[in-house]
Formats: sequence, C-alpha cells, structure tokens
Amino acid sequence: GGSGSGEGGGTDDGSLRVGLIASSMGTQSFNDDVWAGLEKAQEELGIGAEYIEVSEVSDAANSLRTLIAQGDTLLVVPSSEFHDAMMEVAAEYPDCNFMYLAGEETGAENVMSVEYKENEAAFLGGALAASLSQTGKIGTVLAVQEPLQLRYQYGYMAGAKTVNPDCEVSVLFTNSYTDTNLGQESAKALYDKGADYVSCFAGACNLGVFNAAKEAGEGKYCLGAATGQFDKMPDKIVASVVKSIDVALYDMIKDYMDNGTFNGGGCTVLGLKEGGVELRYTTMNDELLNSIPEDVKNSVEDLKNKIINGEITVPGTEEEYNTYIASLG
Amino acid sequence: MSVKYSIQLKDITKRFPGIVANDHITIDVEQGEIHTLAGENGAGKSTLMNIIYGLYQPDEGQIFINEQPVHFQSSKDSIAHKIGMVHQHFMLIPKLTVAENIVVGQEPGSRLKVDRAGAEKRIRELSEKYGLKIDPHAKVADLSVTEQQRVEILKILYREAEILIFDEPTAVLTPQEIDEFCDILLGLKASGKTILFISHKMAEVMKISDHITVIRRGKVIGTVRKDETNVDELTRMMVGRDVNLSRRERKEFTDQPNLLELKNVSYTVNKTVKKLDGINLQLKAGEVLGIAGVDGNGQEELVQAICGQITPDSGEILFKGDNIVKKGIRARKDSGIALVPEDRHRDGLVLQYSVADNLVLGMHYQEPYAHGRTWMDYKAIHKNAETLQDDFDIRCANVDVPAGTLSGGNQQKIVIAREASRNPDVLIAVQPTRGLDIGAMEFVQKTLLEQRDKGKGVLLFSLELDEILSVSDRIAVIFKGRIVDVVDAEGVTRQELGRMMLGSHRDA
Amino acid sequence: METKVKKPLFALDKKKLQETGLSLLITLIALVMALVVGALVIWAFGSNPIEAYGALWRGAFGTGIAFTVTLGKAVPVMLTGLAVAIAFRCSVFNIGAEGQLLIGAMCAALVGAYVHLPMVLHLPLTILASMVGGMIWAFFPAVLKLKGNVNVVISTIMFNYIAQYLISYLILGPFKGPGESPATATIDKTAQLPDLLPKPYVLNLGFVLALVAVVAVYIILNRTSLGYEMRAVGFNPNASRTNGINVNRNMFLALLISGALAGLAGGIEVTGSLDKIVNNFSANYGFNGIPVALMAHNNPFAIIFSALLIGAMRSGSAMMQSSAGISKNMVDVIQGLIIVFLCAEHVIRYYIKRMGGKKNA
Amino acid sequence: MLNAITYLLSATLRMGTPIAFTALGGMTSERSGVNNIGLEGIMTASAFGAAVGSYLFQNAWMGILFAIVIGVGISAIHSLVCITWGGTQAVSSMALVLLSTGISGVGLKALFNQQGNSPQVPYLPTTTPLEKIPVIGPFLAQQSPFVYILFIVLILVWYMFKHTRLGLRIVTVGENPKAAETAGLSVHRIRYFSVIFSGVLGGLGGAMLSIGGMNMFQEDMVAGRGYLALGAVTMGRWNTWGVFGSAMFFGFFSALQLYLQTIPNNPVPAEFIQMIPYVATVIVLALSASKQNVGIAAGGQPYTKFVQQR
Ligand SMILES: Nc1ncnc2c1ncn2[C@@H]1O[C@H](COP(=O)(O)OP(=O)(O)OP(=O)(O)O)[C@@H](O)[C@H]1O
Ligand SMILES: Nc1ncnc2c1ncn2[C@@H]1O[C@H](COP(=O)(O)OP(=O)(O)OP(=O)(O)O)[C@@H](O)[C@H]1O
Ligand SMILES: [Mg+2]
Ligand SMILES: [Mg+2]
Repeated sequence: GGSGSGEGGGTDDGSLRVGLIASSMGTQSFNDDVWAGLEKAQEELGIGAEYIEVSEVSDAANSLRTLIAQGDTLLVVPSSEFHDAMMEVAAEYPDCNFMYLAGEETGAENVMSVEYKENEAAFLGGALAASLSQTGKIGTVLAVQEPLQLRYQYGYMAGAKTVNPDCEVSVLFTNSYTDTNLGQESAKALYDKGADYVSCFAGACNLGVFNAAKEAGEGKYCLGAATGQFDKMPDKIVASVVKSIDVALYDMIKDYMDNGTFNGGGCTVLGLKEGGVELRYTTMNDELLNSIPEDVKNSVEDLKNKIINGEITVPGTEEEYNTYIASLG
Repeated sequence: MSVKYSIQLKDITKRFPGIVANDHITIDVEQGEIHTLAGENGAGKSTLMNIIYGLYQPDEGQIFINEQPVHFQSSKDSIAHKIGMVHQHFMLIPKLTVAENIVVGQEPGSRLKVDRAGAEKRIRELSEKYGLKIDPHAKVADLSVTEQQRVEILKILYREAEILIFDEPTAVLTPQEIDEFCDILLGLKASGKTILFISHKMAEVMKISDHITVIRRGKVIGTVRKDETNVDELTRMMVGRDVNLSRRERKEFTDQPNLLELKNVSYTVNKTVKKLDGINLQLKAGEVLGIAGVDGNGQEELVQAICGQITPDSGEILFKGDNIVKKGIRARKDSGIALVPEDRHRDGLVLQYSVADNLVLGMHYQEPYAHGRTWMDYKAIHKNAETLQDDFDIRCANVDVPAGTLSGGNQQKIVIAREASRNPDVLIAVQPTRGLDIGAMEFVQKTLLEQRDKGKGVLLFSLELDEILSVSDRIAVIFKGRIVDVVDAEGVTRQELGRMMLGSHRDA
Repeated sequence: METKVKKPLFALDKKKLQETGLSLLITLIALVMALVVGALVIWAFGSNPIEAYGALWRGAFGTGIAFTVTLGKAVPVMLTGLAVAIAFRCSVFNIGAEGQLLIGAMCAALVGAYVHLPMVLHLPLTILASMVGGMIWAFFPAVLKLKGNVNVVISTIMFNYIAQYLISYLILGPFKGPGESPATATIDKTAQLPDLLPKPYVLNLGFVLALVAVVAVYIILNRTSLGYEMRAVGFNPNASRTNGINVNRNMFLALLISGALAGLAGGIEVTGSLDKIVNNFSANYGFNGIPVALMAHNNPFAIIFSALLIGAMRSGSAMMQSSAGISKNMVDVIQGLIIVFLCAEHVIRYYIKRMGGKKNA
Repeated sequence: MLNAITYLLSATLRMGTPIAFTALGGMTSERSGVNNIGLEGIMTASAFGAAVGSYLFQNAWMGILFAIVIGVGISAIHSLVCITWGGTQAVSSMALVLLSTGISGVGLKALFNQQGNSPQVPYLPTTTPLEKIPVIGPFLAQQSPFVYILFIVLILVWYMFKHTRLGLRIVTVGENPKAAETAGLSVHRIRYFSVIFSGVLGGLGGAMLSIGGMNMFQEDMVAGRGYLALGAVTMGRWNTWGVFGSAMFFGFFSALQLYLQTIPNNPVPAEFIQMIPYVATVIVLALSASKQNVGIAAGGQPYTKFVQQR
C-alpha cells in the first residue's frame, strides 16, 4: 500500500499533502529514510503523505502527475534517475513545489535541491576503520559505480590512507542493491582476505555484510550506513556512515509549513558542517563503543573538525582522490 | 463344438468433428484366430483398434471381451484384460534400452529398485520362446526397424496379453522380414493367442488370416473366411472396383541419353562405416530404374547424395552431363531433380500448412507463386492447388485445410503431385507406396509410369519386390553400399533378385 | 471428409471470422475469471476490490492522458512481443530480447548524443542504430547456434546478463553524461521522436513505429517467401531442408530480425521518452515480450492487444497505488492471474464447444 | 595460494547450492516433459515462504518446511495450468514469476507490515562446530547445512533416475507420452509428481537464499539465479551430474568474480569481472556443444484431452 495515511493518503482539512516517488522501498536505503521523515511529519505535523513505487524510469513523470492529480502539492524526488521527469512535470505544474534530494538543480523556481557530501562522512568511516584495523586491511562493499557510490568509495579510501598510508583498502561492487546473498559473499571474500573492518553502502546488500561479519567471528567488525542500522547487528556494527535525511526532510517540511520557506532555484549542501551527514558510533552496544580507544575517537574528531573548517577537502572522484593522495606525500 | 469369442463389437460408433470414423461396426473375433481388418486409408481401422485398446471411448455400442461386456476408460483397463497393441507408429523411447522399453509400466522388482537383471532374464526367456531375437541390453535408438518391432511385440507378450492387436505392422518391413513376421504371428496363434491384424498387403493377408473383415468409410462391408475368398474379391470390397497392379507395358525408348550418372560415388560415416562404396549407376531418359535391396544397404545415403543432403567423399554425380556434387539441395531441385521422400510426415510435408501451401513447397519462391522471389502470390498458389487436386484426385474438404488432416494416402498424393508438377527430368521416389491402400498404390504407380512415358527418368527405391518388378524397366540391386548388378526387369525372377540382394551376382 | 467439397472462398472467411470471435470470447472469459480471483485476493488482503479495479481502470483509460500513457506503455512490449513471436514462428526461442533491447537502446543513445545531423537524417539514423544494435546482440547467439549448435535459450539468457553489465559499465564509465545521475548524455533534439499529441498528452511517434512494425512483421511472415520459409522451418525443419529450404539461414535471419525488433523497442524508449539511458531503465520489457507474444499465439495483430493489456496494467498501477492504497505488487498478482487464466484457453474452448454441441444435438 | 583455493572452493559450494537445488528440480520437471522457464518465481516465493515460516515459529527448520510448501503451491499452479489445462508452458512460467513477486510483496505488507524486506528471522548458520574436525574442519565450518542437504538430494535424484520405477516412468512420459499411456501409465500423475518435485527442490533453493546464511527475505534477492538454474539444466544436458556440475560452474565463477575484485589495484572495471560467469558459460557451451541435439523429445508439449493430439 502506498498511502501513508489511512484513506487514500489525503487529508480533508486542506493541509499540506506531500507525495514521494521512489524506485523501490525497503532496500534499507535512502528512500526508506526519506519516507521515515515523511511519516514523522505526517504524525507530528498532520500533513498528508503518500508514495508511489515507480518500477520503470519512464513511469516517473506519469507517477508524479498521478500524485498531483490526487492533490499533492509538494513532491519529493529522492533519486537522480527521476531528475528529467521531475523537471518536465515541474514545468507543467508551476503551482506545485518539488524537493530534489539527489544533487544540485538550480534551473527552476519551483524546484529546490539538496546535495549530499557522503564522502565527508565516509572519510571519517575510513579513518576509523583503518585506525581500528589490526591486520592493516579493510574493505567496503558497494553496489554500483555511480557518482554517489564513488563519492563514498573515494572518501572512505582517502580517510583510511590519511591515518594509515599502508592500509590496504579493498572495494567490492555487487552491481545490485537487493542481492543480499551476494552482499554477504562479498563481505566474506573480504574477511577471508584478512580485512577485519568492512563497511558497506549498498542498499539491502548491507544486511548481507552484517551477517557475514557475524559469521566471520571474533575480531571481525563492520560499519553500517543509512540511519545507523545498529539494530540489524548490534554486536558487529561499530559505527555507521549516516546520511540522516529523515531528520533533515522533517525539518525542511516543518520550515516550509510554518514559515513558507522554500529555497526554490537554490541548492542546499549537506555535509559534515551542516550535520547532514555524520559518522555515528554505535548506539546499541556500549561494550563495543567502549572498546574503541579514546585516542582513535579523538583523532577522528580532529579530522572531522579539519573537514568542517576546510583544512581538508575530501575527494569525491577518482581524480580528486589521486590528487589528494599525492598531496599526502 | 461351440465357438468362443475373444472380442465382440456391437454397433460401435465413433465420431470425430465432421466425420463418423466408425459407423455401427459389428465384428466377432473368435478365440485363437488371426482376424484381419482391411480397408482403404482413413476407413477407420486404427480408430477401431484404439477403441478396443481403451485409448478412445466409443460414442455408441458395446464391446465384449471373452463374452463379458467391458467399459475401458484407458489402456490400463485393456491391459488388465490381457489386451496388447502394437501401434502403427512405434511407441518406443529411443534413449532407453530394450528392456526398459518393454517393462516400463510393469517393472519387476520393488518400487525403489527396478530389477533390471530380472527383467532382462524374463525378456530373454520370452524372446527364445517366441523366436524373437533381441538384445535386451541394447539401446532402442541403435535398433533396426524389425528389431524395434520385435521390441513392441515383446512389450505386449511381457504383459501376458492374450489378445494381440497389430496396426499395419508390416508397412515398414522388407519382404524377408514380412515372411519372418508372418511366422511369428502363426507361432503366436499356435500358442493360443488371438490376433487382430491390419494390413494393406494382400499377399500376407491371404497367407495368415482366418477371417477378414473389410471396412469402408467407417462401415463394415463384410466379413469373409479366407478360404472362401480371393484377392480380387477383397480388393473390390475395399475400393469398390478392380485394381490392377501387375506389370505394365512401356513405350519403347531407344538410345536415350544418360540423364543421371553416378561414377564411383563413395561415402563414409564416422570415418569407418562405408555406406556407399564406389557406386556406378546410369539412369536413362524414359525408363524406370528400380533399386532393390535389403533395407539399410545404402539406399538412404544414395538418395541423399543425389539430392544434395550429403556430400560424397569421392566420385562424380553427373546430371545431364554436369557434375552436381558441389551443388546445394535447392540448386539440384531447380535443375530438374525431384524427390518423393521416404517419410512423408518427416520430410515430405509441413503438416500444419494447408494442402495448397504444401503443393508449392520447394517452388514457393518461383514464379508464379512468388514475384521477384519475395512476394508470395497466394491466389496463384490456390489456383495451382485446385488444378492438382483435380489431376491427382487429392481428397480433402478443400485445399485450405491443413495437410495433417488428410489420410496417409492423400498426403502421399500431395507429395507426388507436387514433385510431378515440377516437371522434373529425374524423379526419385523412395518407398512411394508405403502404408497406402491398394487403390492409392495403383494411383501412385500409375503416376510414376506416366512420368516415364513422358520421357523422364524415374529412380524407384522400394523394398517391395512386387512393386519393383511391376514398375521398373531395369533393376539395380544394392548390397553393402555397392551395386551388385543391373538387370533387365523382363525375365528376372523374384528368387534371382532375392539372391542378389544378399550379395551374390546373378550369374554366380 | 474424404469427399471433395469445393467451397466458395467467402465461406472460409466466415469460418475465420467465427474462429476470431471464439478467440475473443475465450479471452474475455479468461479476463473475467482472472479479475474475479484477483478481487478475492485483494479482498483477502483487506482492500476493496471494486475501488482497486476502479482505480486501475481510471489509471489506464480514465482520462485522455491516461489513455495515451497506456498506449505508450504498450509500445516496448509490443515490439519485444513481436521480436519473440517472429523468432518463435521459426522455432527459435529468443529469451534474449531484454539484452537486445538494452544494446539497441545504447546504440540509439550514443548516436543520438554524439552524432549531430539535421533531424531528417538524425532521427532515422538513431532509430536504425538501435535496430542494428539489437541485431548485433542477436548475432552472437545466432552464430553460436549456427557454428556450435549452442542452445539459443541458454545463450540468450547469458547475453542478457552480459548486456546488463556492459551497459552498466558504459553508462557509469566512458559514456557517463554530465550530472549526478548514472546516465548517458541527453540526446540531441534532432534525435528525439516528435510527439503525436500536444502536452499534456504523452504519445509520441514511437506508437506509430510500433504499429508499422506489426504490419511489417505480418507482411514478412504471411506475404513473403522468407516468411513462408521461416514458418515452414518452425513447423517442420526436416521437410523444409529436404525441399531445398536452408534451415540454418532462416533461423539465423529470424533471430536477427527478432533482435532488430527488440533493439527498436530500446531505441524508441530512448528517443521517445527517456532521451538518454538511465541505469535499469528497462523493467523487464524483454521478458514481458514472451507472454505478450504467446498470449497472442504469435500473431502480429493479436500482439497489439496483448501488449495493450500489459500496457494498461502498467499505467493503471500508479493510480491503484495512490488512490486505492494497493501496493504495486498487487498489480503483479493480477497480471499473473490474467496470464494464468489465459492459459486455460483450451479448457474454455473445450467447454464452449461442448455446450454448443449439446445445443445442436 | 592454498588460502585462495579453499576460499574459492567453499564459496563455490555456497553460491552454487541454491542454483543446484533449483536446477535439479527443473531438470526433473523438464524430463517429464514440462518446462518451466519461471524457476525464478518458485525461488522468490519460497525464499519468502522460508522467512515467514522461520518467523512464525522462530525456527529455521520450520522455515524450510514452509518454503517447500510454498514451492509446491506455486508449482502446483504450474502443473494445473500446463498439465490439466494444456496451457502454454512458457506463458504459465512467466505468470509464475509475476505471481511470486507479487505475492511475496503483498505478503510482506500483510504479514509484517513492511515494505521490501522481512524482519530478521532465525536462520541456519554455517556449521561452525565442525571446525574441530582435522584438516577439512575449517572448510566444513564455512558451509551452510543446505550444502549437506544438497548432497543428499543429489544422490536421491541420481538414484531416482538410475534405479527407481518412478525415474524410468518420468523419462518415458517426457520422451513419448503416448507410449507411456499405451503402457498403462498415467501421464498426468507422473507429470504432476515431477513438477511438484521441482517445486520442493526450488523451495529448498529459495530457502537457502533467505535463511541459509542470510536471515531475512528481501525483494529481488533471487536476482536471476532462477534463470541461471534454467541454464544449468540445459548446459548439464538433463543429466543429474551434468546439471549439478553446471550449477557449481556458475557458483565457481561467481566466487572467482568476487575474488578477482578483491585483488588490489586491479585495472579491470568491476563490470567486466562480473561478466565472467556468463561469458565463461558461453565459451564452454561453444566449445562443448555437439552437433547432436539432446533435448527431451516431448518437452514443452501439452498432453491432455483439451488439446487435440496428432
Ligand atoms: N484424433 C482424430 N481426430 C479427428 N479425426 C480423426 C482422428 N483420428 C481419426 N480421425 C478420422 O477418422 C478417420 C479414420 O481414421 P483411421 O485412423 O481409423 O483410419 P485407418 O483406417 O487406420 O487409415 P490407414 O489405413 O491410413 O491407417 C480418418 O479419416 C480421420 O478423418
Ligand atoms: N487431430 C486430428 N485431426 C484430424 N484428423 C486426424 C487427427 N489425427 C489423426 N487424424 C486422421 O486420422 C487418420 C489416421 O491417422 P494416422 O496418423 O494413422 O495416419 P494414416 O492415415 O494412417 O497415415 P500414415 O499411414 O501416413 O501414418 C488420418 O487420416 C488423419 O488425417
Ligand atoms: Mg491406421
Ligand atoms: Mg496408414
């Protein structure tokens, strides 16, 4: 069922109705967090919220129109593959507003955009993993080599190399966001090669990574993603590279309702500085949390500050990464 | 002494959409006799046998087995009444062994383990008892047609059938094999079995039957004792007129050129088995050259080599003086070689295509059927079909029905009509009358002779010596891939031919 | 039956008409049965079936826009359906329409974005490129079949996967367009299919191209000697060979034409609606071509309707989700049920005939 | 080096097993003459069923039972459609895929009120206790109990076709249903059995994905393994060992693919490494395919009173 509120996703009292299109829900990923934010807004702000799962990219425009026909006036578009469809529909419906959460788009007055700096949080994740690693080998399991994933990859690698230039970082791609078994096997392959900290940023494949960590036994750990995922494997997830869209979106909607704030034609950048992304230590396992040496925590904190005040510019592409490594000497 | 009846059919009627295949058929089969069912193609014989075997249920009428009324829902029921059937088309699985084919459905041993050794032993016993030589261990795929037939017979004997049904068992056998087969049937009869037998071949019918029932268009014409009838009477009962299959006169052609000449043609499969071994052969215009031989002595390969389906390892094939060894199938057909293949279902027809479409198969890309080799002209195809339907007496509702719905004889007429309409220089006919009723047989043979009389060359492959003798002008005998001898059909005897077919020269 | 009855030609047409009517009736009965069972399922999961079907209908046919969307959704499956059908008629089971579609789309995207020409040249060239691309992807399994007797079912499955990875690589690597999205560059305006109706209707020339393809396939199959040969090979390869038809050549051609059609489906997606290739843009259009073709008994004209059926299900699904609160998975269930009941064709026909027979008796 | 070999071996087994289960089932069904190109659907539905069973009873073995029940249910639909109704097998197969995807999605919502995946459920972890066995212990410790079940199934299937009455009858029915009928066999019963048996094995294959290693059901988690299983049936030429070997062949190349990705600084793009299993299959087929067609003679053809036979 796509409707958030009981009956057809609508509110009869004329309050705000928000519509979301997503390629698929339940992949433990960004879309789910976006929806979580909307659900929260629904409960606490009394908005109407609903979503449509779009199985084909070419359906996106049609789905947006359907939502608008249902009375939605604020449309949330969380992924880049729907960008063109959104721009097309935005031009058709100047009275509706669109929130684009997958990068910069400043071309239309009724579209506001959000750009995430996943690489900054991933940088800290890499630094933490490399600092904690006993074997000097860490890994990460990613899904597809798209820009978003690459930002994570190069941020993670740069962070690791910054604290330990000799650290060996292996990167594995599953080419799927849903093949959990492949995610698990990927992590197994990494653990088997000696990596003791494996991070992940691959949708539902993350769940496979966590399970692999559990099966790998003592001394093997992993890092989560999304909003933390600590509940998925409390014994193994030391920390998570968090991209907390739920809170951010809730705040934006609240602001929009209360103050009419809408950064139309503008782009909001969410990095470490803005609190849009962060490295969050485990919240569910004190023992694990305490096992992280204070000096490691401190040096990670130190790096975070350096990023925030601009001393470190975290790479997000292969080129930037190479330059960055060269600059490390 | 009162007569006991194994099978009694009372007013059996079976309808198929648009046709009454069996129309109030009443037949009594005495216990321990060989009862033959004769009739034209499509008369309804197979249908009736399928009813007795429980594969079809009659729409009306009653069956009695051993004088008890029965109602069969499936062949399981008839097997339980000790009825066995050898079908017109063999029901064997080539991938499995002889033993497996025989026992499946009633496997010895336990549910968890088929007792293969036991099965083989039992089969050996049976095959000795009834003189059916077979290796239970062999794969059916490797067996000859006769051997496959033996497997079919063993299959029903294994099930201890007392009533045996044979649907055209001899259609695919050579004369020698037919003699053997008749002995087998007589042996079975001697051991007390009741046999229902279907055949189009009058010689064997007269040889082994006790009673003969003739069916035409689904109705019983009559049942006669063998002693009280003769071939001519039976033929009249079947087709309603006299049929003459005896030797026919030919126009004289003297000094005709060689249309087709094979020089030293050899062909080897798997690098070891010589299928064709230096074949030399000449076919002249205006003659029918019969190729006699026991099945499997290279006839198939010879046809394939002439028609371009295989390329011989060595030798020349000259057609009107040109070596055609390098030419493809289509090129050879176009240059004037026509083929009536052995298996009409497999090679002759596209059963799903209409009669009209089948009548242009192989010429479909030529004028007037296709313009510019591309655009089909179905009007022309239809017109062609109606002409040929008249000329060749092809019986069907109309020429747009699928060829598969026609009876075997009429399907064969389609093939013959098509190949003759190509107006070829050489017509190759392989077993053209197999499975055909006597009326259709006459028609096919007549067509071949007409071609000859038009000055064409006809190459007739047949396992039937009678056919070879009555249609051919000269006869070549093939044995182990070699031409043993070529003789004039005038004056040669069956016995002489039979000896040559086993490899000895005429003079020897 | 053995008597010769010459019937005038119009009697045959009447029979054909009857047969068509019967087929339509059967399809209708199957649809109704599927919808009834689907209603039970929807009801069992706590939703209102009438509301759900109402939404589905509105989403698919309710407005002019919705109707154009339905037509548009039918286009790719119509083409992949044709692709599967033409190969099937020649007894080649092409499961590889998906991969051929992907490669076709890729070729269109590249020609559309990197070649610059006036529209009269650019658009046809782009469309052609997609067909050539699909053909190339069908070429490999075809050659493998011809030279190594490799089973087409399995090789086309493998080539589907290979195409997916290849596309992934090309989109994310060498041909990644500007911007965040994993996609190629936008194709030139000169390579985009013109709209048939003004906005907000969403029907483009692709629909016409698909119909042209239907007619073309019909003509190939039923009016040309190539079609005669391909069908003959499909029914009986032995008899075809014996009668001078080159079986391998026909199978080869059938697979190539099939690939071209599937490629065209991809090309139309790119030039018609996406204007670029996005990762995972094809939602199993290739696989859906299989039921589309087989539901239509591989008959080109019937494929229009089976494709429209699938198109309607797809376009109605959004409305069903948002207005009736039914998950998109339920649409899959209903689609599955419809296909299952269409398989009951023989049974329905049997009982219709029996009832008809009783009446006559 | 040794390390790499043991890794590859054990990963091959793990990744090949679900495919092998499903492929052995598919083979049985195909040998009886009923093709199912929708094995993917059976796997999807039963992966879901396994998670449900395991969740409801908090017991992974109950999950397996559930998966089998669901697999049987889905294949029973296929049997009804293809055997009794005489429907087109490829069409029915595609319907299965849609139905399975749909039902598992709808079911997630109905049972767990969750979208996309199930909650975590009890699963069958690897057989770690076996680690104590000398030499092979560490290797065995990496395996799921499903791998052991597979070997039992493998021998069972092999024995069935080699020695039992049923095996012989399945082959007969698949090669020539008319012959089977004239031999007094019930074509329908034997085909029903074979198709449903393939549902049982497909059920195991699906269960391995959701509760043999992983501990939840995720939409699209089957990710094409059903199609690979279909490929394995053909590649293995409908022979028990051949099919098993082909499934493991896929397993091996999937493992190798991951292994190659872990090699540092490897310049080959990941996509090309990921292509390896499929390219390898094509190459092997091209090199090994014989001129001879080895299919199932009556495969794919319905046999029922509703369809006129010729
Ligand atoms: N399954 C069927 N469906 C429809 N019609 C059938 C079927 N089987 C037989 N017929 C019809 O019944 C008639 C009798 O067929 P049958 O097979 O009994 O002939 P037959 O006497 O055995 O011929 P032949 O000598 O060629 O073997 C045929 O002409 C055909 O029209
Ligand atoms: N499904 C069917 N529909 C219509 N007629 C059929 C059908 N099945 C069989 N027949 C008819 O039944 C008759 C007997 O079929 P059968 O297969 O025994 O061929 P046949 O006539 O004996 O030819 P042949 O000797 O070449 O085998 C044929 O006339 C055929 O037309
Ligand atoms: Mg007959
Ligand atoms: Mg016959």
